[in-house]
Parts: sequence; C-alpha cells; structure tokens
Amino acid sequence: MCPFDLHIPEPSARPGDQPDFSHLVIPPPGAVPRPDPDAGASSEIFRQTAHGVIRVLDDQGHAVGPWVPDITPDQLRHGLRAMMLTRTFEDRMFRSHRQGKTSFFMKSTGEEAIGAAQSMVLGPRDMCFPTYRVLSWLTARGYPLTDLVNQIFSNEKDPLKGRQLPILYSARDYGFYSLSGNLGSRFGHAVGWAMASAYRKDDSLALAYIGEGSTAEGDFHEALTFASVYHAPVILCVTNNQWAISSYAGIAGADEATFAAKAAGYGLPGLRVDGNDFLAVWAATEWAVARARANLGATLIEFFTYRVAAHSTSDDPTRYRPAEEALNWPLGDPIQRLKAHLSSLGEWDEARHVQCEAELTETVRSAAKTGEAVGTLGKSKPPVSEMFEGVFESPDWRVREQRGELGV
Amino acid sequence: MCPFDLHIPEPSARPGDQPDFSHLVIPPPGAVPRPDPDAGASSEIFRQTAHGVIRVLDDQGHAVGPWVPDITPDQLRHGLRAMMLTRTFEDRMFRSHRQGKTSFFMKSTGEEAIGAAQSMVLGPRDMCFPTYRVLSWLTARGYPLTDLVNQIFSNEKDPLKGRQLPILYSARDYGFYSLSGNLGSRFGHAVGWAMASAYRKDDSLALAYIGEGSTAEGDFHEALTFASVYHAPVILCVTNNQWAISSYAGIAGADEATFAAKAAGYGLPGLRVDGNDFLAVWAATEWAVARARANLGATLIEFFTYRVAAHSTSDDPTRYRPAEEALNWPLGDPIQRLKAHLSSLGEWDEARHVQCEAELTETVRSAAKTGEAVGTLGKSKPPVSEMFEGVFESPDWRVREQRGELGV
Amino acid sequence: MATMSMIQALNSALDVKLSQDPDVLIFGEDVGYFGGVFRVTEGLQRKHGEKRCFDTPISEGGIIATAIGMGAYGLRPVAEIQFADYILPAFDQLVSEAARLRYRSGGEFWAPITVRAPYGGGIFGGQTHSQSPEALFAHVTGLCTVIPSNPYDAKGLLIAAIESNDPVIFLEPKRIYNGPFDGHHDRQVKTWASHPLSDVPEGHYVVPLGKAATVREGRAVTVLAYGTMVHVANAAIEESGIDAELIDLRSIVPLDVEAIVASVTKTGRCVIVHEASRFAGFGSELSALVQERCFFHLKSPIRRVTGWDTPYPHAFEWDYFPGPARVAKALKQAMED
Amino acid sequence: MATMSMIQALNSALDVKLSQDPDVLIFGEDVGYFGGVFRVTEGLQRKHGEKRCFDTPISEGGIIATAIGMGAYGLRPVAEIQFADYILPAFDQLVSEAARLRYRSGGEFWAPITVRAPYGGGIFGGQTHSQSPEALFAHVTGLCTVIPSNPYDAKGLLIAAIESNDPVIFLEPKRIYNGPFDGHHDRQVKTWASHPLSDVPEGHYVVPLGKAATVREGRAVTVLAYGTMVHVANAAIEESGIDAELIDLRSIVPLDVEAIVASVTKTGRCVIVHEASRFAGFGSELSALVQERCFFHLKSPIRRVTGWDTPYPHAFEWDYFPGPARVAKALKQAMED
Ligand SMILES: Cc1ncc(C[n+]2csc(CCOP(=O)(O)OP(=O)(O)O)c2C)c(N)n1
Ligand SMILES: Cc1ncc(C[n+]2csc(CCOP(=O)(O)OP(=O)(O)O)c2C)c(N)n1
Ligand SMILES: [Mg+2]
Ligand SMILES: [Mg+2]
Repeated sequence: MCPFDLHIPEPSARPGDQPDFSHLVIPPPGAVPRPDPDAGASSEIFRQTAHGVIRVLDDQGHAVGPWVPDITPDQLRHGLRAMMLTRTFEDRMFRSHRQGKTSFFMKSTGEEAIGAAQSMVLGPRDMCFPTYRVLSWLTARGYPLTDLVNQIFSNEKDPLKGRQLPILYSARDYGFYSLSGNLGSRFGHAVGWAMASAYRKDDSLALAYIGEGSTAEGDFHEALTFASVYHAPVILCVTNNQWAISSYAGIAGADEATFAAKAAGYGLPGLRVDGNDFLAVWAATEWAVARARANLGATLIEFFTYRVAAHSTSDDPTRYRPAEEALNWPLGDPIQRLKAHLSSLGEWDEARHVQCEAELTETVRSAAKTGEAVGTLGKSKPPVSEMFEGVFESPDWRVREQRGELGV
Repeated sequence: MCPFDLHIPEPSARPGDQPDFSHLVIPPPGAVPRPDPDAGASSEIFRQTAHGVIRVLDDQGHAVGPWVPDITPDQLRHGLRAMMLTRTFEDRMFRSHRQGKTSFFMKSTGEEAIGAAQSMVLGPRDMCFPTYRVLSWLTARGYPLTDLVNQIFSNEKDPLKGRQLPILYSARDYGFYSLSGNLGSRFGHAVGWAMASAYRKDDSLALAYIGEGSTAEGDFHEALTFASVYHAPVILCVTNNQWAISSYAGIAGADEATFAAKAAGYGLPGLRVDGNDFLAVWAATEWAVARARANLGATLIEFFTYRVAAHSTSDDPTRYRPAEEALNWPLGDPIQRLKAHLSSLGEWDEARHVQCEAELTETVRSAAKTGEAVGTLGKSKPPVSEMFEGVFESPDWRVREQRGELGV
Repeated sequence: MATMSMIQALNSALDVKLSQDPDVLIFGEDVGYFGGVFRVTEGLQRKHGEKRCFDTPISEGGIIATAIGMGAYGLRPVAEIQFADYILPAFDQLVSEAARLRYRSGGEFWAPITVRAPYGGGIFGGQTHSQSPEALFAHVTGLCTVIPSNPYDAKGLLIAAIESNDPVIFLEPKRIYNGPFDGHHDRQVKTWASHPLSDVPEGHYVVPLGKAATVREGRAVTVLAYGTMVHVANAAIEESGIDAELIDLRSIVPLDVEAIVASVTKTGRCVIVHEASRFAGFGSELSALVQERCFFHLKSPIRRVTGWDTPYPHAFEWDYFPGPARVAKALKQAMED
Repeated sequence: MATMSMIQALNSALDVKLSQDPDVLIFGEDVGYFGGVFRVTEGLQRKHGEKRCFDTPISEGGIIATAIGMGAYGLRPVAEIQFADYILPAFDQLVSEAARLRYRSGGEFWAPITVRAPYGGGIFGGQTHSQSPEALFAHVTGLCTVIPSNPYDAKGLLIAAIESNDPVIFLEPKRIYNGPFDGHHDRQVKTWASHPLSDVPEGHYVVPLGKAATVREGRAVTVLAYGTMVHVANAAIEESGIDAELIDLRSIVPLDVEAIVASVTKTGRCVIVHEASRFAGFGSELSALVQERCFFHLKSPIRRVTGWDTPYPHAFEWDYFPGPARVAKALKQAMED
C-alpha cells in the first residue's frame, strides 16, 4: 500500500523570486454573466459568478458588460475622493506611528474601492460589521477625520475613551459596528442584526466583512449557516487580499476552491468580484441589496484584491513575499482605475486629480494637527476614571472600590 | 422599500399530519455516475455525486449501476450479521434501561449499514472517530459484547472504569476513537490523525462521523478546511438521519443545499449516498479510500438515512414528528434490503435469517446476563479510587489529597 | 399565586416577558415546537408564534453570535444552551464579544442578552451533562452570572436578567428543576409542592441581581452556597445541629459582598460549598474575599466543600457530589478549630 | 552556555526537540516560513523542513483539534496561538477534549500537546493583545499551565512541556521576551544580557513542571508571583526595603504548594501578585490555599495586587498594570496590619 505524504502549501513566490501570478485565472471584464437578483441559488449561472471574476472596468477605463451599474459622475467622484482621502489619511497616520505618536496602525492600500462603494450603495439605516481594513466606509460617509485621529492617538478626545487599540473604531451613526482585535467573531453579529431587522419587519440590512485568512474560523461557517437557514437579509463579504500577515491565501484554502464557491454549500449565491474595480464592487453590492430587499436572503461576495502595504506597523512583508509583488498585481490600483474611468467619461482630468490630492493632503494635515494639539499617545488621555466605566451599564462595587484604590 | 420578514423553517409534517417525504428528490438506483477516484475535484461529475443519491440496490434487491462493488457473499453475510447483531443488542439494552439497569441509552435503528460496511472496508490500522450512533462499526469487528454491557452498566468490569456515560465507548484496538457527549468536537481530531499518518509516511487513514445536525458547529468547517489545505487522508462522513433530537434537517440547512454539496467549497469531492444501502455505503467508502491512498486527500460523504428510534432513552419522538414517519421512509430498512439482496443471489433465505436472529438473540442475552452478573448501575462499580486516576498521567497532590479526604 | 416547580417558574418568566415586550425572543436547540429537552419553553411557540420562540442549528457559537447581533440591534434575546457543558464552543463569543462590546465601543453598542443553561450534576449525566462552569464566567469582566435555588427566585431573577442591559449567564441547576434535592440521593424524591418558595406569582416581578438571601440565620458559622448546594447545605446544617447562618448568593456576579461580610463578621467562621471542582473554582474567590475583609474576625480557617479536581465521573456520582455528610463534617471542623 | 533572550531560549528549546525527536512538529499562524510574529520559530522551517514547522489556517479551534488528533496518533505537536487572547475560540477543544481524553477513554488515548501563546500586557496591545487568561485554564482539571519568567526557565520548562504526556498550556509573557521588565515603564529598557538567567545551555535540559523557584529569600513576608510579575515584585521588594521572600511559581498547574506553605509558615504574611484581573483570578486560589494551610501562622490578611476588574484598556496601560508602586504599597500594608 502506498504511504501517505503530508502536503504543505507554498505560495508561488518568496523573497528573491520573481512575483508570479500566472496561476490566477482572471477572465476579461464583462465576461461573467449577471443573474437576475431573484434567480434560484442552485441555478447554473452561479457557478460562473462564484468561480469567475466579475469585472466592469477594462484596461482603458471603459465600463463593459452586463454588470455596468447605473451611477452618476458625481457618485463616481465622491467614491474617488473617499478612496483618495483614505489613502492620504492612512499614509499620514502611518508616519505618525513612525514618529511615536501612536502605538499601532494598519493601512488598506489597494483595497479602498470596497468600503467606499459599499458605503455609498448601502443606506443610512443599514449597518456594516467591518474589519480593520475598510476605513473607506467611513471616509465615504464623511466621518470626522479628527475623531479618527483622536482615536488613533488615544487622546483626551478619543471617542472610544482610551479603551481601544488604534483603528478599532466604532461609529454607530455612520453604520459602522464596533471593531475588535479578534478576527471573525463579528461575522455572525451581522447575521443576528439582519435577523432582528427581519423579525421587526424593519428594512435595515447588514453587511459584514471578513479577511480571506479569517474565513477559516468556525465563526464564518456558523454565520453562513444561520444566514442560510433563516434567510437573513445580510451581505457577507470576504476581502481576499491574498495575504494574512505572512500566510498566502492558499493557507486558507484558496488553492483548492474560491471563497465565493463556499456559498453553494449553504444554498446561497456566491459572487467573486474584482475588488479593485469600483464599478464592479458597486454593481455586485447593488445586486445583493436587491436580492435581500426581495426577501431572498443573503449573498456571499468574495472581493478579489491585494494587500499592497504591510499587514500593520508591526510587520515587514519583504521577509515573506517579493518586494515588487504588489506592482505586479494583475488587477491594478483601484484609484488609478476609477480615475481612468472618470477621465474616459470626460468627468475628471489630471489637473483636477492633482488639485484634489493637494486639497486632501491639506484636509488630513489639518485633522492630524488638530488631533496632535489635543495630544498624542501618552501625552494626553481621557480621565483615568474612564477605565472603570462601561464594564457594566452601572459600575458594581468592584470597579467602584478599585477606582478608589487607584484614587481616581 | 419592502420590509424584511424572518423565515423560520418547518418540517413537512408534525404529529397529527401525514408523513410527507414528497420534497425529497431521490434518483433511481444506478443513476448517479461514478467518477474515477483520481478525478479533479472541480470536475462537473461531482455536482451529480453531491446532489443526487448514490444507490446500488433496487427494490428487488438487485445490485445495479456503476457503483456496484466487488464483494463476496461471505462479506455480505458478515455485514448482515453485524447489522442484525447491532439491532438485537440495542433493543435489549434499551429494555435494560427501562428496567433501571443503566442511566442512559441510544439506538442506531435504521442506520446500521453505515458503520458495518465502513468498518469492513477500512483496515485494522485505520482509525474511526465515531458518533454515538455507529455501534455497528464495533459489532462488525467482533468487539466483545460483554465489554459493551459492562460499560453500559458502569459496573466493576467497565473498560472505561466508570468514568463515562453509557455508550460513549473507546476501543483503540478496534479502530474506534474515544467518544464524548460534545457534538462535533472530534471531527477535527480525525484530520489531525490523518495528517500525523501522512507526516509519518504511514498508511493509517482516518474516518470521522458527524450527525447532520452537528455540521452547524464551527468544528465541522475547521476540520474540512484543514483536511482540504493539507490534503489529509481522511474520510469525513455526515450521517444525515433527518433529525437532531426534535429539529429536522432543515434547521441545519438541508432545505437550502445538500450536506455533500458543502465539499465543493473546500475543493473536495462530495458524495451523497443512500445510507440504508449496504452496497452503496461500501462502494462509496472504497472510492474514498482509493482516493486517499492515491494521496489525493479527503472526501466528504453524506449518508442519507433516517433515525427510526427515539433520539435517546430521554426522548419521545411522537411529540414532534408523526409516529409513522419511519415506516414511510422511502429508502427502506437496511437490514431488509441487504437480506433481499443476499436472497436474490441465492446466498441467504428466510430460514437462515430466522436462525441467525435466534442465535444473535441468544448471544446478546448471554452477554447481558454476564454483565448483569457483574452488576448493573449502582449495584456494582469500579473501585472509587478510579475516580481519581487518569486526570493526569500521574496524579498531582490535589487528587492525592482529595482521595485521602474521601478515604479511598 | 400558584405552586410551581422551577421549570414552571422559568416557563412563566419567559411567558411574562414574551407577552410584555415584543423585543424579547427565545431561541436555542429544540426550544421551539418541542419546548426544550427540559420543557422550559414548552407551549411558548404555540402561544407566541414561531418567530418568538424557535429552533436553531446545533452551533452554540452561532447562537450567541446571533444573540449579540440582535442585542446590538435593539432586541432582548434569550438564548438557551442545552447543557452548560456545551456553552464552551461559544466561550469566545461570550468573553471577547458579549462581555466587551459596551466597554470597547465607548457605549455605542451593548449586548443585553440572557443565556440560559441547565447546569450541575446529580442526574447521572456523566462528564458532559453535569459540569458547573460558573468560575469561568465569574473571572470575565463584563458578564453577570446568576444561579437560582428555588422557583420563586428563578422566575424573579430570570425576569431581572432579561431586563438587564448587561449580558447575563443564567445557570439553572437541573437537579432541582423538579424538587429541592438536599443531597440525600438514597431517599424519596421530593417535589417543589411542599416548599414555601414554590409559591410563585403568576405575573411580573423581579428578584434583583446582586442581592443574596439569608436562608437561615445563625451565630456559629456562615455557610455560603448557591443553586442545588443551598439545599444540601441546609440539610447538613439541620443534621449537624450547628447554629449556622446560610446565605444563598443567588448571583455570583454581581456578588452581594456586603451580606457575606456582615455574616462572617458576626459568626467568625465560614464554610463555602459548591459542586464545581475545587481548584480555582468560585469558592476560591469567596474565600479570598472573606479572608481579606474579615481577617481579624476569623476564628478558624475558611473551608471549601466542593467537587473533586477530576472530571465528573458517571459511576461515582455520589462519591464526587459534595453531599450533606461532607458539608456537615466541614461545619464540625470549622467549629472545632 | 550562551546568552539568550527569552525568545532565543524558546527557539532553542524548539530546535533541540525538533532535532532530537522526529515526533515533534510545530504549527500555528505565521510560524513557518516567516518564523512567527514574535520570531520564536525563526529559522526552524529552514533548518528542519516545511513538514516540521508550518503555517496553519487562522482557526485556533482547528489548530488545537488537529494537535489533539496528532497527539492521539502518537506525535508530540507544539501549537502556537498567536496571542493568548485568541486561544478562546479553541477553549472547547482544550477543555472538553484535550483535558479529558485520557480520563474518559480509560487511558486508551491522550493528548501530549503543548500550546504556546504569547501573553500578558505592558506592550500597549490594547484589550485583545494583553490579556492573562491563566485562571480559566487553572480551573480545568486535566490541563497543565506553565508561565516562565526568564530565559533559562523558559527553555527548560518548554522542553519539559513538550516531553510531558499531559496537555500543557505554555504562556509566554511577551513583555519580557526581550528583557526583564520590572514595571518601570518610564525607565530605560533593559535587555536580558545582563541578567544571570540569560545564561542558557545550548543543548537539552529540563526544568521540571510543578517546582517553584525562590527568587530571593526573606523572613518578613512571602510574595507569590509568576511571569513578568516576578520582576515587578522583585523591584518592589528592593525599593520598599522589606525583607520579603519572593517565590516564582513557574507553573500554576501543577502548583508547588509545598514551597508556598513552607514560605508563608515562616513569614506569616503573604502578598499575591498577578496581572490578570482580580475577581476569580488565580490569586484567589492562591489566597484560599494559603489561608487554609497557614491560617494559624498568618499575622495579617493575604493581599492581592492585580489588574483591575475591567478589560485591558489601551490608553491606561500603566494605570491598569499592577506596577512596583502598587506592590510596594501592599507589602507595607501587609507589614503594618
Ligand atoms: C482570533 C484571532 N486569531 C489571530 C489573530 C492574529 N491576526 C491578526 S490579523 C491576522 C491576519 C488576518 O488575515 P486576513 O483575515 O486575511 O485579513 P487581512 O489582514 O488580510 O485584511 C492574524 C492572524 C487575531 N487577531 N484574531
Ligand atoms: C456541543 C453540543 N451541543 C448540544 C448537544 C445536545 N445534543 C445531543 S445530541 C443532539 C442532536 C444531534 O443531532 P445530529 O447531529 O443530527 O445527530 P443524531 O443524534 O441525529 O445522530 C444535541 C443537540 C451536545 N451533545 N453537544
Ligand atoms: Mg487577507
Ligand atoms: Mg441527525
């Protein structure tokens, strides 16, 4: 009898190797058909949506194929601006970390289209259950930058009162659920929210994000199971940015099946979408919203994208992947692609772009300065009594006594 | 905008209703094609194996179609005997519970073909990770009935030393891993075992069972993910017996997709198999073994079957399903079907069947008597010192002191 | 007023809240049509509709995650976990999410969920149907943990738990579901009918979380207990003839530390009783607190009478269970030192 | 002998065992090619091959389930959980499976697994990169829990853990990975180089589980600590000038109760220090044990200096952390009572 052998997956390239994306099968824009939003989940067409890549923008910036959304130039500009603002802001805060102004930071470079487009498609009563990599949801909705800065600096005006790690925001009024460091554990909250909304005959839908690496957590399966069984009005999004810190997507199973393909096992439609294509993200989200609003339940969307920056300020990706891998990502940069599209429509040009960049740089600079004036990590913080508040709705004797012990 | 509405799944029939299996789509025997064991997991044919029902025995007891296994009349008789023994034994122990001889018991009536056939297909060095409903694995391998009885009575000769609930056996030498009351939590152990075997370039493969209800646990997904990523030589079996205590399979998602269909999301082949058809179980298992032995990794098998008896001695199924539902199960009784097949081959007849039944009744009676002579629950137990042994490899001061406190 | 068993009292609490508050809903394994394996939700689906009381997939993590999401939305979900032993797959949800949501979000979101689970031993349930995991919850900042010992409290505490805006783990000692078990397993089974605390109002009332009950007053030694062990301790006190004061904690978080300190200050002696295994069990916190706050009043060492530091063993149920004889022995030792 | 940081010592322990025993293998998130986010497995994949040290899916439950299955088969897997905070999704696997396998199977199967996890605060990691969950494990019968405080012990204890046939939770205080932090966060960072216990043999040696170390002898008061807090307590003792005896527990299960009792019997006073939150923390078990066994020797109440009963708050790291000033204050109070 032939003995077994243990298979350990390896990525196509490591430091020193040439970046190699030749194993990715990426159909041309417009190639994947668009099912009716009320198509039966078992219909053949969903094999194509789950295994192909839904794309709208071609290399020339033209919108092509069945998924072209109905979207105005103003909306496109709004989205572009949110993406640019996100990138500018993150670059600045990354530098602030280098300068010791905060303990930690994470960037979403290359993935800005996802949060921006989805934030715009969803309404003010909907709730998103974010990961740490969808700041563009907030920038697209005009969340005050100084509040972000104050949270990142954990200073006296930190809206989260100094209790939370930088970037683990919470912004209920902006449809942005409380983040936490634990991966995956809020995916099911979105399903609970959606079920509650359905229970109340409300129309607030839920949208949840999870990284491709984190789909391996049991929470992912449990959330999909509940969403499927109760037909919950929720949009479940996997942001497949190819990396989970140093582990390539194959460690989460990407060499064996797409993440969108997991939908079929729950009788749900699965869409695999070019996450660097603002229009494709928009269109797929609209599709899933329409389906949910028709009381047909959940959709699983895999956004195919690439994590351009380091995992976080604690990480150095050149230790585990070729330094130039990001430049070789076949689906390009979402900002450049939307810019090209708007330009091709005659609704944008290089001069406006440069001006917009300058303006955003100034906006960010001024927010950062305002935050710095309040104080950076260790230089300013909320009253220490805040440490003892909010454990329960009203403090019990333990926190009351301990507050006394500390004398605050 | 249209408000949402919460969907609560309901079974087709409740007490008072006519049993109704009309929603089940069950293809005729022989209809589902047999892929090559080394077929690529993404090949079209696995849609049919995962969504159809692999069947071999027709209503006349003839073996038909591409899945007919190569199996001798002796093997068939051995399997039939193991199934009959299982049923006889369980009936007797169920009565023992009524008589207060034990605290708890569970039957596998209607599901005996699964463990019996798989136990025979797998080798002595392979390890199964059972549920509480696969006693036929042990009966097919000749596990001593008195050891079962002693465990069920928690008496002085209980091989598990009085520590474990009745029927949560452990039988390493019979390829039967330690059971526990927790559902699902050993599914991933099978994957670890299989990975260890592959790591050691051994040829011991692992086979795990999980109830269809328990597939909703995160453990199920985690096990499939690890099995998929590392190409573990493991056979992962869902015994879909339509019920999880009072919850019908739809509460676990059966109305949305088959359980075998979940395989595709992990790039694994999924087989949906008539679990009441000894030959189909045999053939599907052989197929999965061949695939694993070729180092092609795991297979997910859904066994379509029906839980004929109550969930356990604590349960009364007439409270939540029509009393006659079992009689209406479209896939019949596995013992009757194998009997018919053997008879159609001229290898069995009514007289031999009756004689075999009588013999097994006597075998079981004698084992029960032997166990009763040692003692039933509360009348006999292992030395109380056994309570303190085996917490760690060697007892620490806590158990030593506490043993002293109790004076044993 | 009606005479109710603990199961009926719990059922009544759920019925009252379902009737009163459209934001209350109940779910868990087998709780819907069937009414739960211990019958606590019996009849509720029929009466209130299948959207108010329904079955879930077998996925404790999924159940709690769903409840938290519903709670954040604005509902007051009551989740049943079929046995407390099976709460562990949801442990991360309870600790990292339910317990932390209010704090970490600066008060923007919170999880007003109630998690009911039958708990404890004495029913020959073996290792995985007998455990008492309360200490694990007690250490988690942000969770409340409640353990009733009689029908009256059970109903009033459960209503309080559902109305609380904090997450509450509600552990129901299953051995006393149908009668006040005092640990004498070899005697005739008692029902609740003859117990005064089975007199339960039909409607709404609350037993506040964090208030202990003095079951009997005494001057010689304080006994701290909760759940089934209240009855065991009571039997031990009666049988030993020692003038002990018995305190039923009712909730371990919030803990009524004042009542504990007042009693031990008076008696100068203390015996702690619980069924969970001893090491790092909740008794250790009680012991530490009493020692810290009553040191100069203590006349003899605080003693713990508990389950052993082993898994819960099927055949040895009554060797493991800290019955009245063991409690009485500790009482005597406490008096002799 | 070489001078090693705790990270290097842990890496050396793993290297020694990989070299010696083909049944040892290592896996966890990012531990393979990359060498772990704290670099503890650096170079091991390159040296021993990708089947001996490899990355896993982000699935702590899956990691531990896999390890148990491998352990049952006959290997000695060492699993890394990236932060102790993220061990909770695997809690059921650890409690219901790893800890119970030997007992429930009558000794047919067991889980000789080692679960390493960086743990504790002091690095501005916020709520979910700072927690100290040791009390949760201590209550679980069948699990060992080890917490080293220096490079020498870290290597010897990790080798002992890997060689143990029981499941071991191995918690690595990440604040002292690179130097012996004494709680003075505002002073210059120290490296291990100048500490005597950074002298670590290159090869195989064992520090047995269950043996405490007396870090300094004293007659006035006993201080019980482990992990980072050993250094904090030591600083507090030096600064307060009190003649304290400092005991480093090294493993909390098995616990060296003899060493504890011997010391408190001698000193008559006891201060317990840990970073985890106080209520039902491991300090409560230590307090209960000392009280039970040294009652008639105790001259003042046992005190606990611990993290507060709140989540670990980012901006208030040094308000939460039980630093040397708080420990010194407790020492003085213990002497004054
Ligand atoms: C439960 C849990 N396990 C592990 C970690 C440590 N960790 C933080 S981020 C990360 C990688 C996540 O990768 P992915 O899900 O792909 O998201 P991405 O960072 O790529 O957006 C890991 C392992 C964690 N935060 N939580
Ligand atoms: C983790 C866990 N949750 C809940 C239970 C209670 N329980 C015991 S059996 C059962 C139903 C299992 O159904 P299924 O998986 O379909 O297996 P079957 O009994 O039908 O063979 C439940 C909910 C348990 N034992 N373990
Ligand atoms: Mg990723
Ligand atoms: Mg079932």
